[in-house]
Amino acid sequence: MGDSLPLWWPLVLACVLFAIGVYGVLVRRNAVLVLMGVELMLNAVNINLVAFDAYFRDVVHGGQTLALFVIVIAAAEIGLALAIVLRVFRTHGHIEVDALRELADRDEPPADAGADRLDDRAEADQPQEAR
Amino acid sequence: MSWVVLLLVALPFASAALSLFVGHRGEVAERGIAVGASAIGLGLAFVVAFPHLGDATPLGHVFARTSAAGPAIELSVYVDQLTAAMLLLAHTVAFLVQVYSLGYMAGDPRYPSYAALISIFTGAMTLVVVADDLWVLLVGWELMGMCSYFLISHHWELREARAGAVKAFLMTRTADLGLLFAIIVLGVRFDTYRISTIMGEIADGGFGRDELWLPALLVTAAVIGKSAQFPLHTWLPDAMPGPTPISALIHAATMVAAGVFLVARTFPLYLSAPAALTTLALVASLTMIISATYALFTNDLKRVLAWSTVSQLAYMFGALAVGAYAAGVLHLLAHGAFKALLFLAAGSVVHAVGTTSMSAMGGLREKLPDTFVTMTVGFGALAGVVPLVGFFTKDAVIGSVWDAARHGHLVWPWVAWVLFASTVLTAVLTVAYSLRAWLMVFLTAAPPLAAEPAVSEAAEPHEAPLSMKVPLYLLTVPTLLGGLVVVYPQAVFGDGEYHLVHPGLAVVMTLLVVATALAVAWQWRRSGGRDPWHPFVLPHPAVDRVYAVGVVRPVRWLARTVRAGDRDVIDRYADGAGAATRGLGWVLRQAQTGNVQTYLMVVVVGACAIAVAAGVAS
Amino acid sequence: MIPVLLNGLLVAPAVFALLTAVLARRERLAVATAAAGSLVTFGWSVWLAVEHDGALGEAGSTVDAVWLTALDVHWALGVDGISAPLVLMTTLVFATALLSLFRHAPADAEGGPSRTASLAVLLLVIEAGVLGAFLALDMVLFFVFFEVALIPMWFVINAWGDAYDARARRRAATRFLIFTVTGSAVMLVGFLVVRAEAGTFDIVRVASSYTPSGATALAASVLVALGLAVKTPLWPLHIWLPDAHSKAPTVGSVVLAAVLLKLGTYGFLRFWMPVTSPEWLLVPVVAALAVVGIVYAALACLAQTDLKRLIAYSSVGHMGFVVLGAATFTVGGVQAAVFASVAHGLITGLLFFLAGSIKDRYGTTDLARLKVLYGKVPRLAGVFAFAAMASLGLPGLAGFWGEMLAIRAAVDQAAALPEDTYRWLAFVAALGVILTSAYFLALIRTMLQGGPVTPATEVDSTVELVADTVPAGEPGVVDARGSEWVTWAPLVLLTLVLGVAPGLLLTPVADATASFLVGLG
Amino acid sequence: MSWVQVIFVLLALVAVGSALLVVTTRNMVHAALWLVVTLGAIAGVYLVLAAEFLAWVQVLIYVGAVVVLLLFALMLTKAPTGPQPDLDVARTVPAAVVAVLVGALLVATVVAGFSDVALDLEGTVVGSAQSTGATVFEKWVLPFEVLSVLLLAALIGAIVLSRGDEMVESAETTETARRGGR
Repeated sequence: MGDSLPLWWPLVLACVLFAIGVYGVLVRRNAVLVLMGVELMLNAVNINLVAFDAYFRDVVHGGQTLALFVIVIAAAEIGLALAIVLRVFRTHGHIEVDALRELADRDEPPADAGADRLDDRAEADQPQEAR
Repeated sequence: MSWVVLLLVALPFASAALSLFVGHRGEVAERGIAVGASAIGLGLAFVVAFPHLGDATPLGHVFARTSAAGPAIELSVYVDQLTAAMLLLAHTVAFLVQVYSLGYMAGDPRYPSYAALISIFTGAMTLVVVADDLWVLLVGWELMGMCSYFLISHHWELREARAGAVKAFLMTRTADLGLLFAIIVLGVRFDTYRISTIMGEIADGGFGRDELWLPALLVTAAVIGKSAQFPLHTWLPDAMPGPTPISALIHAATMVAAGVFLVARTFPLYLSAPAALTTLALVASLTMIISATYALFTNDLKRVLAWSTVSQLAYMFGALAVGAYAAGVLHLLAHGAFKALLFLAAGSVVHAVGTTSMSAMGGLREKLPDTFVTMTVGFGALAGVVPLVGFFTKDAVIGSVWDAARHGHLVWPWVAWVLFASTVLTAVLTVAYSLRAWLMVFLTAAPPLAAEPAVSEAAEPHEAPLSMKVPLYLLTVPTLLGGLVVVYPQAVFGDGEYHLVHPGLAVVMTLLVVATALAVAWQWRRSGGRDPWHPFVLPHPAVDRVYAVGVVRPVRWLARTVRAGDRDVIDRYADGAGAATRGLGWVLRQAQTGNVQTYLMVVVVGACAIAVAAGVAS
Repeated sequence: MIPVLLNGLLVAPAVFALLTAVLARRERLAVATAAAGSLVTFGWSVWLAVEHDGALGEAGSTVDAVWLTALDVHWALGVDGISAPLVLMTTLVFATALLSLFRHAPADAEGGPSRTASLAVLLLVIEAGVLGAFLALDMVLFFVFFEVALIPMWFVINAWGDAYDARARRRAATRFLIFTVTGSAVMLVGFLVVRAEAGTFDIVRVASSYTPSGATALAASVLVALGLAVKTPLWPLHIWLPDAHSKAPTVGSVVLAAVLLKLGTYGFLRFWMPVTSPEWLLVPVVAALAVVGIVYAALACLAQTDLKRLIAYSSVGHMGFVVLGAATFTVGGVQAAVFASVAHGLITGLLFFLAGSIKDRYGTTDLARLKVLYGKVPRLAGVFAFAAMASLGLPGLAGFWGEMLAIRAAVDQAAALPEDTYRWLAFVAALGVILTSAYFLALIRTMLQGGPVTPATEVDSTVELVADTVPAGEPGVVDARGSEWVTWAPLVLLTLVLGVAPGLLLTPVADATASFLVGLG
Repeated sequence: MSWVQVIFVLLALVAVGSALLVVTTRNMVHAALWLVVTLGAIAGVYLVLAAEFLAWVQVLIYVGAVVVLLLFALMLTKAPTGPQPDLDVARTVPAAVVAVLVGALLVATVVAGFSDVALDLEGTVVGSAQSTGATVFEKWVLPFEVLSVLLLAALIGAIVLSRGDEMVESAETTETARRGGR
């Protein structure tokens, strides 16, 4: 058979790596470790791209070029993510993902804050209207 | 001529508008407009009325029609003998009241609105008597209620005035619903609202006995309210806190007289509906005795007169109920004259003494000579003393009832007998209360000054100004001479047979009057010149308690319930809808924990689920 | 000519709204522009009313252009005897409302668009929406204009409402918006079902050729009635009204009561009656709800402690008469409904203006604190008494005819309707008239006359007060001003004119009804 | 089993094993280092699959830059170097189940779709620097340029994010100064 291997081998490798990446993203508390999981998933996708590029013998090398782009985007993403992580660390003193819950939808704080602000405005309006 | 009638209707309203807008400019303007306009009105009333008294064909004219669905509503007038007589009465009394008010209301800051309301009152009464369309009649009818409301509460500083005004308006307006539904029923039945047409059709026959009982009874309901008959008789005495000239206007010429007028106007309808006649007769018998009894025992001069009005109105209804049209109408006219006289004289007394309580009066014969003379004539007419007008008309009424009891066919004989007994008894009572009031006001020794709180500034009761005396003397003229009309009724009603004079009965009645008078005078002497039956006091009419318990209290309770219900029940479903939405939102929000990893897990599971579902489906 | 007039009547307020918005930084000028715009619109509507000749559906008397091809929605406008009185009443009320704003406008504000000018802009937008709804002959177009009129009202209540109770006015505004928008959404669904049944959104064609029958048509009618019942409002959907009316600014209350409620009643006449068969049980049910509303509102008024809430509840009762008229399915009923709508617009507008004037002077509409206005501000109180009399249905004033004719129509209802039920309804409605009198009299007694002036006058009540016992006016509180008379006078005059000459309104309505709803008796 | 297959299997085992260590190790720095191994093994896989240029880019950018950045991040956030007991959330088992499910689903799909297809590496064009460069700059110029803009945006974004506070504060002070001056 020469230099050949079943196509599903690299594909299965990609799938397994992807699943591992998912696991990493889901269980890791530290944001940087979560990012590592994301990198694993991205790489799994790249393996897929390259494998199919070779399989189709693509003359324009779509798979490889796309993989190249993915790597670039991943680099950009990691840069931004690093910036975010640093900022979170500066404001919160930690980067534990499951403790960052400011966006949780809870009752009191947002509703009341909004109402108070409106009330202030109304009171500010009063003299003008009572005139 | 029909345009003169329209002018006669419009003039009071125009003068009212004028006094409201320019009345505040100065005394001359406000007084001039009010008196001048009513004088012109009186002149016009003469112009309209005299050609239509006696043998004259009625005048009917339609000015405008509304093409409503169903029968048209028309602005139309109809002037016959009844209308002419009523016009004369209303405008005469209105003019005299305006003149009288010059003196009585002198210095009142609210004179312009007062004069304007009197004008509107007159205009509304004119509208009622000339209207040939039931809706237009209803307009005038209810406008009078409004005017009486505002005039009774002219002194709105008094709690009694406020309460009495509201009571008057609500009671009459409730009863007015009867007229409203009567109009609707008649409109459906006859396909027109023109009174002359409807009455003509009924008079022509073709309707079975009691076929029209419903509209007749509905009209009766309205009349009972407007003319303060039992069980709605309590508003009229409670309307006494109003200025006294207004009482004269209401009692003599406009408001309550309109009830009698309406029965007379729709007389063919009544003649075809014995059920309504019987009701009217029984209501009248009951009312006249009750109210005469109250008049006998009350201590307030104006309330005596008010109760006497109620009982005299019942007389008129009694006459009409047995079919004695002329007797009823003549008594209305006569009563208009002497009751206006009595009220204006009472106003003069009140003006001088400063109170309406009879126990605070006495010995006014020397102090108020003019008032004494005129009021004596008035009381005489009320009691039925021989040459005065009251004697003739009352005799005509009692005689008609007597005739009907013996061989009448409109109502059952027992009803007529009950009515007859009531009229005789009431005649006796009338003599008694008239004499008592007269004695207490003029002949009893004057009470010590200390008992009169309100006269402290005006040291001595004094006679009224000229503007108040002149109307009094003018009103004695018809009171003295009005009996001639009863002797010769053709002058008013045109040719026909009128059995109005009953000589035998008249003698019996006169003897009764004399006997009663002697009895009262004896009792008065015995009690030392004070109130002849001092210790007796009648309680307030029980009907009012029934209304308070049966109507006012449940309505108040219902109102509170409704208010609470709106807040606690109906509001709840609105709030409940909001709360339900919010609750659902709360449930869904529980998923938003803020933990991105949970979100991601859900996303992954969801994506897998969708993928599996897609695979299974394909 | 008519099409130009029709379109122009919608364009005029919109253009002036834009102008006012542009000028908003110079308050006096802006408000003057808005007032001028409202007067122009009023004049324009008078022109339109004079020019139109009664019947819809004739070529040249309506505007009809395809607006949304895919949905078969037309830009269809027209005016006839049913809508013309309402259009005139609307433009008049808006003109008085904007003129009354002029009084509040101080000199040019420092920087930023002025609040009063913004209010004027919103009012003009509402006016355009209301006029559009009255002129629309396409169901979807009606819905669109209906919404255009509703949304700005939320801003008016929320931003300019009761200055003393911000939370309550926000609640009132939101409740108003949610109720009415939900209602109009339901109504739109109803219209879509009607479209499926009748094949067109054109109400003139629906009225002339569609005979509703079957469950789907009934469902459509119920949905439309439900949507309109919220706006009218019909008991028990009235709950938004007292809050909204009492918390809105004076002009807002006036516009809400006098004009916006008429969208509901007009909808009943124009868009509900043609899609409804009088044989359905729905019709007596609607009539019964209307009558319940009459009595209920009157009872609620008896127990109110706030002037504006009381007037607001009285609107519920008056609207009950209008709906009762419509639910009789007679020409007389439609006449009564239109007349009562117009009369209510004039009278309740006047009442709210007066309540606003009272609030300006005393800073409250709490009846426990308003006493003896007869003595303090006699002319204002006099006009108020007049308006109260008109509202309780005094004959000779506009309030009388609509309600009496509604009762008459209920006694003499369409042949397909249950006779006995309607007789009873007429009787109960008449009792409502008495209760209405009762609460207005109670109001006059407590607010205008009532309260002990000085203890002395109440002690010896048998004394007739002939002398001058009028309490002196309070310092700083002036009686009716000239600018206020300008606002009140047209309403007072029209109330009188319509009361004396109801034929002015009844005749054209009867003609238009006969040609619009062919089957009515 | 040919050499290629043997090499691939070995590389795959290394990649999977080290990836598992990346997500399970208790030491954060070790995780980063195991990531290096994984990425390196994947670069090897690229080589096997005839993507030569891509393999070098993988080594350069991923192993060289990204992992270094991650290490920087760990250090800047004062990550402890020793083993940590609480690196994972409490609910590891559900997460593992989900991950296994995802993996099983993907593997099942892939195997079902491509189990009988062979990848012939004999005559493929190797993705050398030359050929890849020619492709990128002839066929993929536009995406390439767009990508460069993206990079620029990411660069600026990272700068803004990392020193956001100072910028906001300085803006506020200038504003106050302006108002005070007026």
